[in-house]
Amino acid sequence: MEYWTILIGAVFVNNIVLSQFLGICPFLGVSGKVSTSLGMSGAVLFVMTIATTVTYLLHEYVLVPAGLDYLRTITFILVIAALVQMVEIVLKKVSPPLYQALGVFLPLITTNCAVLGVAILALGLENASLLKAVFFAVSSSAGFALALVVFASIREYLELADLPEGMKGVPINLLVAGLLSLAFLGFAGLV
Amino acid sequence: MLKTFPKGGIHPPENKITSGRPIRRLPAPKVVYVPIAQHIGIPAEIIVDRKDKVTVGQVIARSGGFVSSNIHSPVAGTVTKLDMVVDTRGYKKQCIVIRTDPKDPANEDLPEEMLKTEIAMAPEEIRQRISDFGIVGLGGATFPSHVKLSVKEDQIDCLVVNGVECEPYLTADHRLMLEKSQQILVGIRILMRALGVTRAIIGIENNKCDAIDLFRKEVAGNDGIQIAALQVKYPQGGEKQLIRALLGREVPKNGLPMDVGVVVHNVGTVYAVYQAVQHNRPLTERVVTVTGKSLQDPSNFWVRIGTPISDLLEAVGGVPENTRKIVSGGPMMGKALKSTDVPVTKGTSGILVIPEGEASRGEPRNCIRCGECVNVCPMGLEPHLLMNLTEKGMYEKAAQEDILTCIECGSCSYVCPSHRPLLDYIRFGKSISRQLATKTAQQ
Amino acid sequence: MKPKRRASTLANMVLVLLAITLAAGVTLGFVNQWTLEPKAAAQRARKLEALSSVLPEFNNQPVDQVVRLAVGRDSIEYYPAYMDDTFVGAAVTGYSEKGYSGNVRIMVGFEPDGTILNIAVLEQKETPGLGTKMKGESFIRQFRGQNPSGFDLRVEKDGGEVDALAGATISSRAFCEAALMAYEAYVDQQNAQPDK
Amino acid sequence: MAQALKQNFLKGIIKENPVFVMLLGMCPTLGVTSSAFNGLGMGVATLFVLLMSNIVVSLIRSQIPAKVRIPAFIVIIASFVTVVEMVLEAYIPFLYEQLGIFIPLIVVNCLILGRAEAFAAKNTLLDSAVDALGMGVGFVIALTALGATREILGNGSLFDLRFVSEDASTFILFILPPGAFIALAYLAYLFNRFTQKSA
Amino acid sequence: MTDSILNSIILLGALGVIAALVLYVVSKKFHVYEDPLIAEVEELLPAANCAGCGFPGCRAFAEKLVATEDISELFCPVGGNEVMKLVSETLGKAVAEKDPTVAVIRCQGSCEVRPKTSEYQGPKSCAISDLIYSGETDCQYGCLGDGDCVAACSFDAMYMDEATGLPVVITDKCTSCGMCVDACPRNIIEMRPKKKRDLKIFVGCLNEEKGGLAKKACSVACIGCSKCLDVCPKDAIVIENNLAYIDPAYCTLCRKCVPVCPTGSIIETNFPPRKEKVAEPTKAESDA
Amino acid sequence: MSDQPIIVSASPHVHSDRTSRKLMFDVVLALMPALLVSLYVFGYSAVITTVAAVVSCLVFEYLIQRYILKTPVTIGDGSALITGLLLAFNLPAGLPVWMVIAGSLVAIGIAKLSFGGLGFNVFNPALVGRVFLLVSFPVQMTRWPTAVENNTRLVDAVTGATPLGMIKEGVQFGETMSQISTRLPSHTDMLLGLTAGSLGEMSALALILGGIYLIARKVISWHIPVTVLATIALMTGLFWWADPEQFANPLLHVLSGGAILGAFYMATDLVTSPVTRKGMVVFAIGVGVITVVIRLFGSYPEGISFAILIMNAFVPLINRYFKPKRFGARIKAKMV
Amino acid sequence: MGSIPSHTDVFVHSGVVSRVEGHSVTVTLDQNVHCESCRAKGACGVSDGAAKQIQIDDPTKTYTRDQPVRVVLKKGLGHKAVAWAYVFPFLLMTGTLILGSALFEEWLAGVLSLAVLVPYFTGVYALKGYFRKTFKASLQSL
Ligand SMILES: Cc1cc2nc3c(=O)[nH]c(=O)nc-3n(C[C@H](O)[C@H](O)[C@H](O)COP(=O)(O)O)c2cc1C
Ligand SMILES: Cc1cc2nc3c(=O)[nH]c(=O)nc-3n(C[C@H](O)[C@H](O)[C@H](O)COP(=O)(O)O)c2cc1C
Ligand SMILES: Cc1cc2nc3c(=O)[nH]c(=O)nc-3n(C[C@H](O)[C@H](O)[C@H](O)COP(=O)(O)O)c2cc1C
Ligand SMILES: Cc1cc2nc3c(=O)[nH]c(=O)nc-3n(C[C@H](O)[C@H](O)[C@H](O)CO)c2cc1C
Ligand code: SF4
Ligand code: SF4
Ligand code: SF4
Ligand code: SF4
Ligand code: FES
Repeated sequence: MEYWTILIGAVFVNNIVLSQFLGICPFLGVSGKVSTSLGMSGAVLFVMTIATTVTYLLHEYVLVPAGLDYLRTITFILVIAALVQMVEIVLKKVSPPLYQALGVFLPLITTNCAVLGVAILALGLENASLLKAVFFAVSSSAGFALALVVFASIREYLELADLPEGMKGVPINLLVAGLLSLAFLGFAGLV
Repeated sequence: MLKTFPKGGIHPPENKITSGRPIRRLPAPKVVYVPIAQHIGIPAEIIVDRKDKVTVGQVIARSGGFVSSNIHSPVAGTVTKLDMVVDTRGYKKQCIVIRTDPKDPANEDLPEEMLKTEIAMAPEEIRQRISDFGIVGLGGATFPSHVKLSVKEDQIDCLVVNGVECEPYLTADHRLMLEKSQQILVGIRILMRALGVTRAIIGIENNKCDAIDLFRKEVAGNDGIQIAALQVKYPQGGEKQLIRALLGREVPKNGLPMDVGVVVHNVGTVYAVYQAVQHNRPLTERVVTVTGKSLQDPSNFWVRIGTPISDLLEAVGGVPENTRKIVSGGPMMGKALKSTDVPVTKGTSGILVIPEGEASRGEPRNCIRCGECVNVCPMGLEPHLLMNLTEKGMYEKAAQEDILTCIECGSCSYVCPSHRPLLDYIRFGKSISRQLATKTAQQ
Repeated sequence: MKPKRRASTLANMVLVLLAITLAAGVTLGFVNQWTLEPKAAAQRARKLEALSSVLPEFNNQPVDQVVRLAVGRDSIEYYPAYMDDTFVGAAVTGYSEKGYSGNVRIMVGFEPDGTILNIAVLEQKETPGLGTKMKGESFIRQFRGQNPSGFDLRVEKDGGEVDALAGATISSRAFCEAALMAYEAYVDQQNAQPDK
Repeated sequence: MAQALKQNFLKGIIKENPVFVMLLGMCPTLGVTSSAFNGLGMGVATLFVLLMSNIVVSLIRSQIPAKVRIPAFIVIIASFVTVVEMVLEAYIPFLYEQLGIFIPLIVVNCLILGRAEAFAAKNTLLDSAVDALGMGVGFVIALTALGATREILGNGSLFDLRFVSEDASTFILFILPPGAFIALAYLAYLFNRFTQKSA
Repeated sequence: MTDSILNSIILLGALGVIAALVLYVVSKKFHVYEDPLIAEVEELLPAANCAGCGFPGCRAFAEKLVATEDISELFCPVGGNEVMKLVSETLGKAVAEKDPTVAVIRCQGSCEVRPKTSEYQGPKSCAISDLIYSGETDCQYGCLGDGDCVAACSFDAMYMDEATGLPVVITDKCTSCGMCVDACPRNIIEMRPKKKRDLKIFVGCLNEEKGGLAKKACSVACIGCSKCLDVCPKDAIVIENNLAYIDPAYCTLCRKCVPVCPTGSIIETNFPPRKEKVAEPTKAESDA
Repeated sequence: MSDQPIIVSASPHVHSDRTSRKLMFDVVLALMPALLVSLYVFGYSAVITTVAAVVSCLVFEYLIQRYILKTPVTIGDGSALITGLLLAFNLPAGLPVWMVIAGSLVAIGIAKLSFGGLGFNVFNPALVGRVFLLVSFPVQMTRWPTAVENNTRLVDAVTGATPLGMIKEGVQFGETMSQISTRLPSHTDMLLGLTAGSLGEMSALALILGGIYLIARKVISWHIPVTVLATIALMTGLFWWADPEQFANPLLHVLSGGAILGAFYMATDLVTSPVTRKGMVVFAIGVGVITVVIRLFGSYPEGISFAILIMNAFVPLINRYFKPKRFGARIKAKMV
Repeated sequence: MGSIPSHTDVFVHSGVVSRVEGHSVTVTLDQNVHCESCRAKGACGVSDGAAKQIQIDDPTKTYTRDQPVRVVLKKGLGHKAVAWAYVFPFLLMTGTLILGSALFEEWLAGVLSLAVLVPYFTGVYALKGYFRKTFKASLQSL
């Protein structure tokens, strides 16, 4: 039940993009193509999971015992940045064709604040455990994916609309995000 | 249940006001203007010169290649000029101008020949004859007919004869079927022999019951020729829809009827084949419906190719005062003319005169995504999307959405409650997509 | 024009990065030391501020005399206040898990006879504009001067006397539950130490 | 020279405004601006980190081998963020609580804002300081404007000064998440219209 | 107490060393070579991304410039000679100098001189109406007036003149990118050398019909009468398909042809007003 | 020939006599029975709310198009009229007029014209307006005047709870359905529209009548309304079957709240619903499921507005994956 | 008419040839193809590997350094690549974590779930041949 709450919460009620405001830059910035956003979602899923696992372990078994809570931000961001690079290196070393296919398909995965944010939020869960933290990361990326894909499809659709001058680009994207977020308020109270 | 194709289609008011009018003959016009590009494919090459004397049926322009066709003089007379004449789009195109010799008896109407049912020619000869005698599809596309007959053995198992005439107003095929039913049946047998098939189906819409009954009576179950009555639905006459309706076969995307073992010919074409094979008459005339609610005397005519449309309009009592639009062809697929100085060509099936009140298009408004266009598109396309993509210059995407499979039936523009000029844009998008496709093919 | 940059040799890279991280480590370590005090002080100050807003004037150190009581899944705090050694009242915290979103935690100041002096909201995550109005004067006002022994600390909908916040009955209910918890704890505390 | 500096400063405010034009640092922009004060606080915190780290990077830029620029930059920014975090907790605890998770996220934000600097690291101390100042001020202005808009519409107040009664109905939506997006959408729209006209 | 400081130093130091090591390995394995010249050249280009150079954008053009040895065929119409000179300096490769050009509209068929003979109902797009038919007038060569060229110009250098129904080029804004030339389905727009003071003389007509027909469709049509050809001292004029064309390569802007045209088909731009009737030959020459 | 120049245009040269304007006015006509019921039930306050919504929608459309966007004014096409009517239908009668106007501004200005006007909006304008008001003014938006008794008074009618509101509250208090149902109005009352609720959602009967008219006129197809209601009935039926003391019966769910109004008039908005029949069914199932989830487990007693808005967001995705079958797309045609 | 060579079922990414060794061409990808709508593309990206390099074998044509090219990849392959690179290892990780949490202490389970990636990627390495065959990209010169 607790896990159910985390899942519904992260995907619908407190969607990390639409109501927690994490990862807005890729959400607004990545091109509005449904297939690309699906691919992005897969990548984010992996990166968030691995990042949360590592940072959680680091926090629980190194920082806290050593009384170094306050180094959370600096260590997390370093670890996350290094991890993202490591994943790339490993992929490139292990299978160049795979790496090459990804390179053509996906925009660069950059460490965005969603990864850091989720890693930090995962520490604050009630009765936190590693499993729960990872589950939270998975749920969050599912929420991210949902928002990203729906949003990408709307943007693809809006490419065909006669938007008013000045609404094009940033404003309409934000407006769609806002109305999406408004619609998602309907899920309030589910958890 | 009458047969029909399953998805899409519309039923506009039929307005077949001339269906009871027998086909009349017009006297040979004083001058004919014979364009050299009357068919799809390579234009023919002129082989006469100024001042040459020509007679009816003489080749005056020779086929320019395989997908091309001979052109024969429709009258006896003198070539006065090799000039330009406006085509249906209003662009000047090369034509041969022939002044009719009023004294030449060949210009008088030939007596009706006796029906000749014996077929003497071998398949190969038939094909050659059809090619030599300038026969192209009279159903609208003017595709050289011999090309369609050049098929591999056993590739085709059925000949479909298109007597649907689904366009509102037009009655040329209908009248032809009533008046020349036996000749058409012979023509069908000729084509069956040329194709080596034992089965043929004539598809006729149910609003031409008299023609259906007549054929049924005359076929009397022999020869492997079937008559199929079809539900009245536009564009039933489109060959892909017709094949689907009659045989349940679906011509694959980007494919041809022969991919599903079928060849489709219009009844007019079949009659022309009969004339060519049995009576040595090349294609120099055709049936044209001159119609319109405002006309005094709308009629069907046997018209010589090259006759100016103005002559035809004269023959029905002149163009009424309130005319705002003149269409060559039917209201759904015809071309609006800028002037009546356009000659009748092999592809002219009708002339439609539209009065003031009905001539203007509605003001286009925003698409409300009602999906009507999607519902009626017989090709399963999304016209509103195709138009939008074209409007925004996203041609690649449009090609991905199969814009090239649109048969330009116009059903979408017909139903759109917002009066969107869907087909205008789709046509444009198709032309660009085709250019893009050839460009990538070249790479 | 362009300044010459150190080459990216392994030694250089390790050394420079090490230097930077060391510097960062030292700085952060020191800043942490330096802010430990103020951080604690800030927390204390906040508590004191809450205390003085709900209590009559006092001159003892209630924070040092705090009594922690385990109630439900969490604990609450009892801060006695004295003016020159006379008991002038106590501030008791109360919480409820039934808030619209998350816990509601309040601090109730009681006069010795149990009359509510004032209430301060310590923690709430209610919806801005709805539940958050529990911090507002017009809501708190109705509790002042009421003694829960004669004032039904339940919202009207549940048969009590508290006029719920419009559109936020749930928050109001949670608030009342927390207030009641505080009152009961106060009464218990008084009974346990009748001298005070 | 002075002219160039001024230009450099102004571009961060208008032409390359990080929020309205560059769409950077959207998370804090949307997340913490439910009131003008929060927006201002976040803006200033970011400005401080950006300015300080740009100065430090610019000072030691010639000492950093190219390959470790990024980690070095991360460490420097993260250190300043941590300082801000601790100082806020100690001295403005109220703001610390309001900004919550978005304080550590300043790292990511500044990393992006300061990327040009990190990447090229070719500017002098003064230039990069001015650049950071411009960007930072642009960020402060945007956040404060957004916070103010949302607070006025959603709460009927500005910097906690109420101008409608506590019980009056205000457009609560604007202090809820959707309101953040919607308000920013229209601010960006106005910004577009305004800059397009003047251009 | 100081433990904490010590710990933090150790932890961060360790992280720093690890990061440095990782990055060292990365830098060995991931060496990226990009010619810095590309970026430099890109800086020089106008960043209009108009594709006037024949490449998808300025970046692609820069790549091409750096990659190819002989760049004398390549030209950025927007930046013109100035930019190409800078590029040449940067790359040390020779560039060809080109006369700056500007778009001209070779049609004068305003509503007044070219009567409408039909009314078009359909999308306001030259490309589409061209596909459907030959235009609202009897001239099948002239401007359709739906403004595709104006829409194609990304520099706001064109507008539709309400009175004439024809597009107008604002010479000063025109960057000679050639987008309008591509957009016009009737090939009415030509890029002509800008010359000094933007002096130009050209035939404002494309009608290839015989004189009478052309004149009937449009009173300022070129009727192919050869009068201009006869007076041109430099043989700059050719007549083909009943239509005159003035080759800018030979034209010396002497203006002799202009007054002899019986239909007024030849357009001169930016010349000072002519003296009454026949101008003195000396005057005309000094203009050249 | 006429003295005006001859007209040239591409084919086709004939057109059906359906126009989008006629479509819109059919919808207005279909809404009339329900409006009449509401006028009877709520009296003056319904008149005020309806007029305020309709007039302000039209005025905002006019002002924004004329002065801000500087595009042709399209208030004559009837769509803003529908938006106004449906917005009013979704508000409690007697909502303060300034709130109605604010809702109209949001509906027309934000949800419709910001996207480029008729046909381009992703979300249903009337519902965006309604939800905006609901979230902003939860108190006023849930103050339902009770029916009939008060229909001649101008202000401050006595308020009562909607059937769904009673259930939600009851369940929160831990009551069982049999306890709650004593307070609920009868099904007949709901059918006729004699309960508390939004202005236009009152009479299921009148709404269905109009809906049938729309289907008969082919303005909408039956797929969306039938699927939405069937999904609601099925899902609530399942829960009810599992525990009738905890969950209300499906008939009640279908008849109460905005289910019928939403299913027939709002989920069917041509612009914001899928284009193909298959897509419509998927969309409608989504609307039904989300509605039930919100009603049974969320904090709002009624969820169809949110459900429709959420599914609106999925429409581009649905249109993308549920395309009509292309003619000849089957790989190899079968031989007969 | 025939079928149209569909140029739309592919992803196209532009780049520059940065090295040529025999038939093996190394292409440095422009980073912003998918970020075209992002205003911050110039400033984006934390990792230093902003310019991705990929190797492609193309025996048919010759390329020169700094030549702008387009890399073309069949569309379905993108998702397949994502699955192999991210989704499968993710599933493996979470699977191990869940299993590990039931059996061992938390930290051990965590470390195990990270460690399991080593054999996974070794496996991927072993499947080199398969990947080479599957993920074929091709080059187009501009
Ligand atoms: C390039 C080309 C080749 C064709 N080849 C054949 C063919 O081999 N057999 C055939 O039956 N029809 C062939 N057709 C004719 C078409 O099937 C069709 O009959 C013609 O385009 C006119 O059809 P419509 O009047 O329905 O538009 C060909 C058409 C084209 C354009
Ligand atoms: C929309 C549409 C409608 C058509 N309607 C008819 C028709 O009613 N009668 C007809 O003979 N051909 C019609 N055609 C042409 C047929 O598709 C086909 O080209 C013709 O029957 C082939 O015969 P032909 O080559 O002898 O002309 C139509 C084509 C299209 C695209
Ligand atoms: C987005 C949202 C936020 C809400 N926030 C609160 C809240 O903070 N406090 C609260 O008591 N009720 C809140 N509610 C309302 C409750 O769900 C419930 O409807 C309300 O408390 C009923 O109280 P009433 O009888 O006073 O209207 C919220 C509802 C929604 C949809
Ligand atoms: C069947 C039908 C239903 C409609 N439903 C709505 C609706 O729910 N809300 C609304 O604002 N407009 C509605 N409209 C009007 C119009 O489609 C709407 O204003 C557009 O969404 C605006 O672009 C409807 C129109 C029709 C024809
Ligand atoms: S898209 Fe083409 S095939 Fe479909 S209805 Fe329109 S014209 Fe006919
Ligand atoms: S029929 Fe017209 S209004 Fe309806 S979807 Fe098609 S284009 Fe749009
Ligand atoms: S007028 Fe033509 S050539 Fe000149 S800038 Fe505009 S599009 Fe380019
Ligand atoms: S010049 Fe060409 S593109 Fe421009 S309006 Fe005339 S026809 Fe159209
Ligand atoms: S600030 Fe950019 S992703 Fe959050």
